Amino acid sequence: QDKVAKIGVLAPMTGGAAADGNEMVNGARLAVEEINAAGGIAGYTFEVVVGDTQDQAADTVTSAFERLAGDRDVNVMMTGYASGSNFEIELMAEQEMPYIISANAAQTRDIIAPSPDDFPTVWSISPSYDAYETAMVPVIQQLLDGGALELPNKKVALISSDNPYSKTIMEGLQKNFEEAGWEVTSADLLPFGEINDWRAFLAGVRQAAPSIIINTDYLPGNAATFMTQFLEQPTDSLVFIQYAPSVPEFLDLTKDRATGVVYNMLGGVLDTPQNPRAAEVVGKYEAKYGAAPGVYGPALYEQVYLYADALAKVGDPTDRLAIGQAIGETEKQIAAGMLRFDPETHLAVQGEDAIPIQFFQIWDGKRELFYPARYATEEFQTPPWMK
Amino acid sequence: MAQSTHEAPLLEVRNVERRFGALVAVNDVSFTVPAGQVFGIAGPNGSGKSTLFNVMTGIPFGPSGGKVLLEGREIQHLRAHEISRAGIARTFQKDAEFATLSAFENAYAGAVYCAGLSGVQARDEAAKALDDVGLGEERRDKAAGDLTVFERKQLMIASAIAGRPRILLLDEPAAGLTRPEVSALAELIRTVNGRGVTVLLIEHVLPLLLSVSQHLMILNHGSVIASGKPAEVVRDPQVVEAYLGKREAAL
Amino acid sequence: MTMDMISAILVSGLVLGSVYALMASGLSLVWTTLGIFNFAHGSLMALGAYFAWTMTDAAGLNLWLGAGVAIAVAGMVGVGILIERTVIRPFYDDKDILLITVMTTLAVMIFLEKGIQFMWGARLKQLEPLVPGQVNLIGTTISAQEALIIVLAPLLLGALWAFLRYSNTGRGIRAVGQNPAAAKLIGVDVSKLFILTFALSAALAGLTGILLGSVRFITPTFGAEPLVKALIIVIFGGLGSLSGTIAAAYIIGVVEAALIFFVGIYWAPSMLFALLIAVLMLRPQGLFGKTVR
Amino acid sequence: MPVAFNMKTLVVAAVLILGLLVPVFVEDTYVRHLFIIAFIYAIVAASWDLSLGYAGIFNFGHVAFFGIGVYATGLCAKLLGIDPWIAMLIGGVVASVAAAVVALPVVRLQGIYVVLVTFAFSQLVLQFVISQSQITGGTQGLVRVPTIELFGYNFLRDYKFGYYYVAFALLVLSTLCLRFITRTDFGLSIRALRDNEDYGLARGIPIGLQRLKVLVASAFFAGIAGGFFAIYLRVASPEVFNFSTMALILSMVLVGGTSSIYGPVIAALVLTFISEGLANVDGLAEGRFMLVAIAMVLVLLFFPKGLVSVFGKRAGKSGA
Amino acid sequence: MTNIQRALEVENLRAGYDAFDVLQGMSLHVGVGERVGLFGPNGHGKTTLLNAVSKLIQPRAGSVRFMGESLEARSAQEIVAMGLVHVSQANRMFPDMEIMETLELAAYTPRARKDRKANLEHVLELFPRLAERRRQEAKTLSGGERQMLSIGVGLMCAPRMLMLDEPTLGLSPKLKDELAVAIGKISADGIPLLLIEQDIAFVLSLVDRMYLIDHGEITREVARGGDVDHDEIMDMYFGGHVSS
Ligand SMILES: Nc1ncnc2c1ncn2[C@@H]1O[C@H](COP(=O)(O)OP(=O)(O)OP(=O)(O)O)[C@@H](O)[C@H]1O
Ligand SMILES: Nc1ncnc2c1ncn2[C@@H]1O[C@H](COP(=O)(O)OP(=O)(O)OP(=O)(O)O)[C@@H](O)[C@H]1O
Ligand SMILES: [Mg+2]
Ligand SMILES: [Mg+2]
Repeated sequence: QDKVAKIGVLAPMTGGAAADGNEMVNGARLAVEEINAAGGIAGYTFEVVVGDTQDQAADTVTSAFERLAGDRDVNVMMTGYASGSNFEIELMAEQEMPYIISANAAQTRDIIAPSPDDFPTVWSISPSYDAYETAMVPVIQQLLDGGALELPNKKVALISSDNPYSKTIMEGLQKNFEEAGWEVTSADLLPFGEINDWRAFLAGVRQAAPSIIINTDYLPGNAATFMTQFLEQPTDSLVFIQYAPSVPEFLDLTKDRATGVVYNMLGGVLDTPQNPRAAEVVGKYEAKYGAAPGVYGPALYEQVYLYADALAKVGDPTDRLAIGQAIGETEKQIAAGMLRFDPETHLAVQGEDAIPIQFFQIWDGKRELFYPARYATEEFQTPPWMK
Repeated sequence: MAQSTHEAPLLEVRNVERRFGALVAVNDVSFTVPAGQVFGIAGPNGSGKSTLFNVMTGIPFGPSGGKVLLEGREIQHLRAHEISRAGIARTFQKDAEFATLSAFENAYAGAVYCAGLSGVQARDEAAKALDDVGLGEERRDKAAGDLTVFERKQLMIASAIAGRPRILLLDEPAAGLTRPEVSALAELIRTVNGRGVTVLLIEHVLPLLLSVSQHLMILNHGSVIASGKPAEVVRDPQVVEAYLGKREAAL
Repeated sequence: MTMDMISAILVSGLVLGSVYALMASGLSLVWTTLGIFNFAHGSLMALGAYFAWTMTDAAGLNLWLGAGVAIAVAGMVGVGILIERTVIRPFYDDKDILLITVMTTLAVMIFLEKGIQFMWGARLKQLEPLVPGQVNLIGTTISAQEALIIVLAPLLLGALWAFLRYSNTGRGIRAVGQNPAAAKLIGVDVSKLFILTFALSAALAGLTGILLGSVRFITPTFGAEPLVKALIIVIFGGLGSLSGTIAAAYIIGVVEAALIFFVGIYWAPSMLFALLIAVLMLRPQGLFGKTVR
Repeated sequence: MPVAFNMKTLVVAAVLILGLLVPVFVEDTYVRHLFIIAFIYAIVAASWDLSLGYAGIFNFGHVAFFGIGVYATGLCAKLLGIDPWIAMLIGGVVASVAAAVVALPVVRLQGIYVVLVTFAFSQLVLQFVISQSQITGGTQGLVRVPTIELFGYNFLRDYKFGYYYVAFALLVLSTLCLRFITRTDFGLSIRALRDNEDYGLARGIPIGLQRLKVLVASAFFAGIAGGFFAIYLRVASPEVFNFSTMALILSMVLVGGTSSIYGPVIAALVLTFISEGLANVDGLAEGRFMLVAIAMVLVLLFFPKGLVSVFGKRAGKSGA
Repeated sequence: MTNIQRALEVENLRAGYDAFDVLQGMSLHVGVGERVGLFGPNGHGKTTLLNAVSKLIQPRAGSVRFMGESLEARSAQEIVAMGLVHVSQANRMFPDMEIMETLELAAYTPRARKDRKANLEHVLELFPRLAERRRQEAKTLSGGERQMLSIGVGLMCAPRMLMLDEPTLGLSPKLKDELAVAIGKISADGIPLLLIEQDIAFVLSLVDRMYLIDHGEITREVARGGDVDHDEIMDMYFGGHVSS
């Protein structure tokens, strides 16, 4: 029982993204403690070692990787995200290191899809982000058809910050809206980073009076500022914000100002009676750390369990290829839904029966899931600022 | 003494003017300096002497009007370092040296960038210049900033002559020196002049000014009020009134 | 251009300018007096905000907001003095003081930034606004807190300017910066003034943080962007002149707001920088700096 | 003097041999990696010392030259398919060209105003890189940059053995070049201008031209280092322009000791290893940066001329 | 009460820079109402003496008393406040400050502030050039003008004793004369004077007594009207090679 299998967690522990990093490590530690308390796996107890990716610069990520890789007992690595480009996937592949990653699915796919066999040990528990671009129009149409939502016109204003995630989504949305016969009144790009002044954009919005405003910038601080400034002189529009409202502090920061905001989530926690796993994970996390987790706590928690399952199957942590293969064969209900991997892209499979895209509306400080209907916890309501 | 026989005088300053806002620091000043002369300049404080040197060398600014001619060639439009290379080396009223460079390097810099020498030639020139001013071997590796007042004055002249200038502009070199040092400086200026370098000398220390100058020009409020043989100029009542005061005149 | 646009630009510009002016004047004060750039100034701003946050929020003492602010500012004075004592004072006589203190204040910046993260965590925080609600200013709606900044900044800066200009101590501060030895010889207590300016500057930074901490979100690196702007403003305004600094802050604030409006947020920073370079080409001594020599 | 000279040669030779032997004794990829990163930063820091320390130009855009090297090389190698070795060289040249552009305003400005322009320049470069995302990858960066190859040798093999020697060779070469530059007449003239510009003019030194040359020369080495950085890590991403990168390298220059070239090199090694060493200590996420910050202040308290003065008392005033 | 015959009393003062002592135990005194000169070659510690007395540098040993009071525990600014004013050599003043600002600021101590008006008039009368250029910044002044400002600043401090370090540096001959007259007047008002000067004629015209300094030590004391004239001093000091 003395054998140790170390789990390398790449996470930004310092710098701007440290809040995410802490959550990743917390999630991983939570799972490791549980597993160890239950006697470990295949004669191994787990231990988390952290590689600080700081500001995700290439050299610090590589240093963190090398440091972890240099430890003989580290035979798996996992992360929420380690770099903006996911370039470390190649380093992992060179060493046949099992690597479970969560965010930046588009980059993961771009690297892996051309030759998936070169990356037998790398797997992304996030599904393809395509649904972010395609699901929106049908969902809104459904709301309109069902009478839950009434909109004065078919105009939409888009805004994004200049990062691949937000920009790709915005461009995809623009295309889909236009194809569905909507008028896109603006599709502005802002620099990536802290934005303190949305007023110039909002001024334009007031002129065009679109019935939907979509902000794909994902930074919670920016989103909170956006809401505050929007509500200074609100227009009669549905407000959708990408990702940010899922981050715990968004609610603390905006309080009741967030009521009515809509967002969606792929690979987030699927917290619904049909998926009790989610409530369980979130509950454990809250119990231990005293705060609700965002995406990455549960993600890393599940990643550790994926590895544990694979190790239980293979028995030998140093047989990395076998471990990698075992992970790829996973089929399991996790906090985000039903996890299976697509062998072509090594991403989690997306869909209502797999990892679904979920639409939420914030109401009185709570996130209410209103789509897909089979998981819904609450009906969509007209936001308070709309007539 | 090297007497040049050029048609044009070595240096000619024609109607030079420099204004600072309403103040005319140098006002329509003209003079010529034949090669080989020691040309003294004096005048009350703030009469425009240093400014005159400034506009002649372009450091840090050129004239607002007028011309400066070196051997008949206009130079006032040249850039400052080009004027230096054309053969006008100046010193400054406030302490000036490359403080962290050694004394030798100070002189060497002059030899390289002013005279355009390099390698061994530049080293020889720098060494010779230091010999000429009498800065001892043992001081040459010291940082210039660590030298004594007089040594710094020696160095300042050495680095100028290492650049093989034709004209040397000295701005109050004797300020703060003791009498014996002043005499040594006078000797030094004569030696440099003896090698064919024309000298323009601004000075308030009269014994030095009078003992080395062959010509003396007095400025007051930016204008020339007297110019001529030193002995005559100092007797000019206007000069006595504006500049010398009674005691010096009596001496 | 409609009146609405002009008013929106002016109001945004005033908010930005006020924040910049508060930040930059603290930085300028230290530059004027000690001849150094305090790279920790931004972290001091963050620290002030976190102090206030602890006082009003976390301590749960239900303190009156103003008292919290006062205590936070007092804390900043202490921190300022501590920094001056430990990383500035030992290098007074060094002729490379400018470069050395670039290093030591950078070290303080790192120390504070990471220390803040250690103490308060990395998650975003926000202060309760000192004044709640919204205000309509010449046709543009902003939060009352921002209006407060617009009003408070000129008052504070005016007081600071008058203090430097007319009080004996204030004049002493300006003298010390230009020639400490000569200042001593007319009876100025140089050491005391160094501490005073550092404390004053830290307090200004802290206050900026507190004012801004309810408009923006507080993070350990919350002061980084304002610091960079302030640095630029101090240099651009002409070193060593507080009035130049303040004027430059407002000018840059309004220009930035206008740029955001006309070329968009995306290109506004680049345009601003390009503009700065262009102006410096024409006026190498800064916007209000007098010609050197 | 001959004794001192011999001593110095000995030390230099010893360091060289030691440097050559490292990979023989150190088989750990991680440690080798740290050496490589430290060497790269050492080149950037030492070349910065040329403009900042020797010439006294408050150049805050040096890291941008490094970043330009990273991107120029990355783009040439990946998009244009240029041989990575040559792409590295192109990185240096492009950085130099950029430096010449910056020099245009810089030569006209005095002292501290240079900070503004150089800093603004680096922000402009960053903005440019991010905005051209279809070419540069924007904030995400450029991945899968091709790496070097020499006579069929694959550098990805042998646990960075090959990379180590390339980095070491680059460091040795650049240090030699930089030391050489500082000892030439040109090196003398830039130190002279740092001491006193007006006096320099009076001795015929062209200020503008010398500053231009200094910036171009120092940018070249930073650009090459950037090129190797991109080739080695196989990524070009915009974090190289971050303030924290600048703070890190600047601290190497200043803690090492300006006007010495060796100082920044020593500091690059020391700081890299100390901060990574602390990364191995658990629970020191923020603590390690705080400790390093304290250590930097302590070094300056006891050795205001920088780490280099620990090793030799001629520190700070080198040259001929 | 200590002996108030003496305005300034320096005993066994040791001071210097870094590792070495420039002054190796210097003693001298200035009587109340007395004018004393200090003369010696460059770099032999005259300025260092004044710096140590005014606490620009910290003395290493010895004692200094001003008007009977020990200065040991006093800081530079307290010494100025007591009225012991040091006009330092080649002072660059406050480069970015205008002349009038500088002069007004110079009356910094409470005592000086009281006399600000009168002193200002006095200074402007002494140096009319300063009045002409009241708005000019110190850094653009000519060498001599800056020297005037430096002396003016000293006078604005309401001195009860003046220590002047080479005040004639860079002044024109005429201005030197005028300065001599002015200094004479100031000391005639009972303000004791310690004067460092290279222009021996200038010193001799002003002082009652003179110390000769050599390598940081007082080598001789000469009284005016005594049997020593200036050639003799030069001789004694520098050997016979003086020519000018
Ligand atoms: N940049 C400037 N701005 C305004 N006035 C200036 C400037 N430079 C010089 N002056 C003024 O111009 C006049 C001439 O100055 P300059 O330095 O030439 O005098 P000078 O004859 O050398 O005097 P000194 O013998 O005292 O050195 C002075 O009154 C000075 O104050
Ligand atoms: N700041 C300093 N640091 C180190 N040494 C100094 C410093 N100032 C002066 N010295 C040295 O102290 C010695 C005495 O200098 P001091 O200035 O007292 O001489 P002085 O008699 O006033 O000469 P001068 O006539 O040139 O003014 C000189 O050798 C000088 O080099
Ligand atoms: Mg002059
Ligand atoms: Mg002296």
